[in-house]
Amino acid sequence: MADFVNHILTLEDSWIGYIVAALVAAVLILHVVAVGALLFIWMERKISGRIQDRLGPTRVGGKFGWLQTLADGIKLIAKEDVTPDLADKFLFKIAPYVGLAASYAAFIALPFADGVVGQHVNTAVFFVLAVLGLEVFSVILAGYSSGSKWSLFGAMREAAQVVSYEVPLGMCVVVPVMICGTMNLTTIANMQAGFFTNWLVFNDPFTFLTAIVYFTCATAGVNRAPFDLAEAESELVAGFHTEYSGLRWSLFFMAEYSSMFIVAALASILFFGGSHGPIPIADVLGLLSLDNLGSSDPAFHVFNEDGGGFFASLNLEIAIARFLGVANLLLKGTIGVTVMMWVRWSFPRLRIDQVMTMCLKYCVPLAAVGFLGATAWQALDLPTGNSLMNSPRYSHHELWTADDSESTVEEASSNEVQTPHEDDTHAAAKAVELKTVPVSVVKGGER
Amino acid sequence: MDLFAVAWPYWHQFFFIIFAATAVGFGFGVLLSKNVVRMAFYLVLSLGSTAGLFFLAGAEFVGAMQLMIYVGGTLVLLIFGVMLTAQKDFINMDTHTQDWILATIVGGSLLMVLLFAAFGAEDWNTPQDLTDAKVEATKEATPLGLALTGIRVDTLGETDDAVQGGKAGYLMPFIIVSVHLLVVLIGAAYMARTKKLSHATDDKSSRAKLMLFKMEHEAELLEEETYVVTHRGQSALNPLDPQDDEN
Amino acid sequence: MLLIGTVSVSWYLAVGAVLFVLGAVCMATKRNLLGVLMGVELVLNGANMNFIAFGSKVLRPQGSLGLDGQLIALFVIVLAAAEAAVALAIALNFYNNHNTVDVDRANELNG
Amino acid sequence: MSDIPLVSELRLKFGEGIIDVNLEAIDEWVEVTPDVLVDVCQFLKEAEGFRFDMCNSITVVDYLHTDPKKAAKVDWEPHLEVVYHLSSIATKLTLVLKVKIPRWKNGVEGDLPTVPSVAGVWATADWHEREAYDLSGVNFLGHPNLKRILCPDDWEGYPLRKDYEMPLEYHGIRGR
Amino acid sequence: MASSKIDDPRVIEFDVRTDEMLINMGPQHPSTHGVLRLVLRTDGEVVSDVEPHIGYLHRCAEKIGENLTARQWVPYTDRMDYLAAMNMNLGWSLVIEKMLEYDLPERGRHLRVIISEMGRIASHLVAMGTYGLDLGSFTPFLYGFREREKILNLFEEACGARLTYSYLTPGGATADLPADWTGKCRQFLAEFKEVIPELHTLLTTNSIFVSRTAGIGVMSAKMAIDYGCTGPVLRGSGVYHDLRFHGEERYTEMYDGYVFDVICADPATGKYPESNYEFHGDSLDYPEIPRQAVLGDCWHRFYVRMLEVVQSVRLVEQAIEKYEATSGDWGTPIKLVQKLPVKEAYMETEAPRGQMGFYVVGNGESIPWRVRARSSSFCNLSVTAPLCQGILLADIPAIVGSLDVVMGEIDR
Repeated sequence: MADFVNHILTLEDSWIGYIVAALVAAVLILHVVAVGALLFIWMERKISGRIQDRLGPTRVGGKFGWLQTLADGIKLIAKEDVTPDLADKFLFKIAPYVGLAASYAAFIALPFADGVVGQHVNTAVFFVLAVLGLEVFSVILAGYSSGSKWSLFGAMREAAQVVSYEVPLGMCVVVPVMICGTMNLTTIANMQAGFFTNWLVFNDPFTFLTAIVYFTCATAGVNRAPFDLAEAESELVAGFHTEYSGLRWSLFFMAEYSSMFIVAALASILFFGGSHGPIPIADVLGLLSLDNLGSSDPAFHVFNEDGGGFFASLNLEIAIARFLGVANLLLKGTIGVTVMMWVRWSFPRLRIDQVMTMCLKYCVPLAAVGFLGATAWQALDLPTGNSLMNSPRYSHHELWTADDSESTVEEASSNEVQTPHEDDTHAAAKAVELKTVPVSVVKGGER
Repeated sequence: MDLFAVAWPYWHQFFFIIFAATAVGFGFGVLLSKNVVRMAFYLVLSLGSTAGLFFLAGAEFVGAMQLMIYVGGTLVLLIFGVMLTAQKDFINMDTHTQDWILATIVGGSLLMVLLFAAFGAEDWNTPQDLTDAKVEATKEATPLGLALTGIRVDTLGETDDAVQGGKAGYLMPFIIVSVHLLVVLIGAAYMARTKKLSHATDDKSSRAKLMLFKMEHEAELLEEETYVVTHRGQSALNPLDPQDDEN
Repeated sequence: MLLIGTVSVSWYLAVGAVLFVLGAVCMATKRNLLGVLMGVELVLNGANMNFIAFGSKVLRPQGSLGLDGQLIALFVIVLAAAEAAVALAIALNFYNNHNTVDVDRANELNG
Repeated sequence: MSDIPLVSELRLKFGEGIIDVNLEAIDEWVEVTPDVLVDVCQFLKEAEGFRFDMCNSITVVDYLHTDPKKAAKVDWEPHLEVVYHLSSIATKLTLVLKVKIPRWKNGVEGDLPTVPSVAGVWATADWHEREAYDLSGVNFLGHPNLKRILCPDDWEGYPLRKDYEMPLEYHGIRGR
Repeated sequence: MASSKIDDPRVIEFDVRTDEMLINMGPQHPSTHGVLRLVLRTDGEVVSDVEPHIGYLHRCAEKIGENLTARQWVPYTDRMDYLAAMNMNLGWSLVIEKMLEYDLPERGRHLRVIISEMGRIASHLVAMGTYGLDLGSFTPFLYGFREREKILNLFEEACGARLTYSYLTPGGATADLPADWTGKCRQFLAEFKEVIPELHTLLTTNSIFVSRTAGIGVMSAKMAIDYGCTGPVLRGSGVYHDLRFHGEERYTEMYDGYVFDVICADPATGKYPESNYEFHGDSLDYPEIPRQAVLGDCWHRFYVRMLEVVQSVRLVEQAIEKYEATSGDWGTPIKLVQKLPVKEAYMETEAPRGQMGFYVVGNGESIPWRVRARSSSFCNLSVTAPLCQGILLADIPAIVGSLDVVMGEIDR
């Protein structure tokens, strides 16, 4: 992208290109966050309305009340920004931004389609989870600095809940990472290309279980009903944002909705094929062959640098394929968000001890079972979803890595098996680990 | 157009300056802030920037772990601690002036030594050509994971048996650390607990109940109190009367 | 120099050194037990910075520690978590017994 | 609906404590002295075959004509009547107890008349007595927590007294 | 903490030491049903002590009653339990009629059954919906209100008002029902019966709902009686007591010839009466009692209300038939300045929230000497403090919501 901008501006490797590219990416992601939040809030109102046998917003912006949220946003901006007397003013003011920044930053590593990503991060899975986990600080700071006991209650609840649910969440995320042998979200998504049987959720029964546990924990992790203890209005008034008003209050909501989207999109990447639909349309139409996914060859870039102007250098087929991918991911993420809304408007709220019990007694053991089961499934080389349908699982080179990295691992494993060991138990442990961890990487190409 | 023609290596530098400045700046914030909650907040930002530096240095996995475990776990724990002990008196605590003076002198000289060491070695201070650094940041998560299970991918090419034997992997430390973590968590949970009084009785308030309890057991408590005083020195407190702290 | 030259390992070491010293001073001056704990975290991070810098192939392709640097940094992070848990337990215990978190009051072992 | 046997049993047990019994009224009532009230209530609650286990309501009726012309026409002296409506879930019977007390203790205005509290007999009497104290100004002796319940703590006067006058002002709010 | 040499019975658990907090729940709080204020003493999430503070809606209706005639005070009864104003009207009407020894014509009797039972349905629907709201489920509230609106439409046709009706007055009602009213009412009942299983699905049998309410706020029958709890709160504890069966004759004769059940679990077996009520050819089975539920807990109080709705539907159906079979007078409202005898009368009726009692003292004038309203919610709320000890903060809305209090009635 940066190169392309420089190329258009006929500059050689200038910082202008980087700045423009960064700005474009940032603004695009900002739109996903802001417009996404607007859209999701509108959706939430409409969906809740339909669930509750009423219409929801109908007036602003035409027939379906499209612009209702925008109108409310303008109203919120115009509202007075109240800071309570007892508040720790500095922290009170900065807390909403911390939350928004955290959920915004997580988008950096989220690939919307093959190659359409803010920044390629090799450990994208953990990066997204880690950055999302930082959102808890915003809640703690807001709760502490408000100087209200209800806020403090909400903050403590949120802190306890989020920290506990990160454990099963991490365990669930490890399963796709283990099967694909990489923490790179783009590669994980690309390895599920093809028919929907390639999706990891259908890989084996344990991944199916893990997907369900992941979604439950993700709902709890972003504080959505029935786990929205931190802002349980019937108990804590509004929890941590009791004392907030106006724009700052709406920032909390933007953060909430965008993190909802992130966890839903992460679910779709990890388990539901990411940017690859149930049928490989781009492949069928001949736009982009599945074999060329993730290729670092400039021929498969949206913009090829040797062209002249904008349109001349646009690689239309690839662009359409990428666009389809982005649409796919957005659609899947939106479906995930819709499910969360559906759950929210159907169920009562759990109690705090029940939320904790749920995490420790059900989610953690289930995630552990899922992890062990999926490991065993891989190790025993049992038939998986893609082998049942006889649709191959593609292995792909990562866009930004040296091409020989794959072979390094392969070589490593083969070498390692032959290496003699003095300690038998040591060797046994290694053998087991060897079978589980790199196996999919090694065999990736064959399946 | 010379000004525009600054290429990739300088971006490394650009981000290095940003992250280093925030890390050090908020580190100073931790040092200078009196409010313990703000200290915790500054520490979060400082450690977050440090994670940024890790990313910059190519250690992506460690950076993500820093964010996840350190910032997302340890510091939340720390803030819990702050909140559990957050009484008015302890939120803001002044440091004695003599402490400041002493610490500045000692710390300053230590800093001089460290900086001298850091820039002293020629090998460390040789700027590298970072043009290809972006590509070089390879998949390190898999070798790291393998190393933790005792398989060193990066030393496979090593022909020298001694070197390869010396780099046998980190399975043992990994297991030790795991067990250590488990033991520590159980121990910490055991240590932190305390006897708690039940308030779920029909008395109107537990304060009143404490008074009642004290009245009933005055003699025994008196005895206990003297016991406490003789063994605890001046800071001794009656366990049932926890308000007379003079800070 | 920093603006024109390129970043070398030394610069990372310098940041680590500053963080280390800040942490050490923090440990020395803070009276709040949790403040001292935060100082410890800073010190550990300063040390970690060195490991990462020495282990980075980006900064120093030849002669870097390689994976070992990163692995040790990982262990430090994990141990810091354990350390924080224990220290927090001590702090809470101290608070329970003495009703304060002022470390200057922890003088009962004085002769 | 209370039966004659109950009345005779009460008379036998409490003698002088039972002042009056009216079986012709719409709801038959028994008037007792304040001294025996708690004992009578305890007895009624436990009496075999009656078991008045629920105290439905406690009402204070203020008998006072503020208009001297009307006061001259009536045959009663100014007084308060504390009326206890009892019923039984076990036997489905109902009974009304009455206690007559002076409007002010020893005739000193502002000194609340006293009645022993029956909160120890029926827990529900706790709030009912607080309400009676709050609105009608009766001091229930032995009540565990006798303070105003509906009016604010710093309210002056007892609104359901016939001679009560709304204050002109309460914390800057116009009263009348 | 130094090890205590005294064997302290109060030391019950080991935990991180936390400090007590005193917090105000209300009077402006989403789940206190208006302006109830609860002062909580909490230790973390555990509530050790609750003290309800009431009176924020106090307007001394009893004092107002001493300055108005009996007929004029009817609108003030509307404003007590504003969610079941018809039943309030009924209670006041009956006590004045008792005092005046006035007997209602039969048509008026059936009219009152229709109206008061419809009022009960409407009230229980709000109770159901707001209880869902208290537990964080929004949708049942809207479902409940949708049905309630239909009842309010019917009431509006009958008397012109939707909230404060002043329809039933001492002596009868202000007007007869409109010509095609019973047909519309029948249609509503037919529609409503379809909805009842939906409501059960949404809340009664929902596992989260069950885990939030079952075993919470358990109140023994003895405690319920001792604290003067009445209505569904009392019956939820397994006490077989319904004034429509066991009340004064003047009230129970209103229900002469009607067939319906008192919804109350048998304490011995824990079973509710069999549902012998049918519609669409299927018997309307009550949902199963969950394993975790204990007699007298929040779940049972809620369940009793849900089943009572079905009984009210039965009653209204019968009443419509009886009403249509009779003709003639529906009762003549008393004069605005009807003189009251020098007597006193007390009467309780079974309002949706419990026994609503009115006490009147007459002195020969048209203005009563003393008026007293015994509020069911007032007594039901008094049990909050003993119920809410040693529970979690989140249980407070569950318990207060299951008591289903209306502040207008408590503060009067």
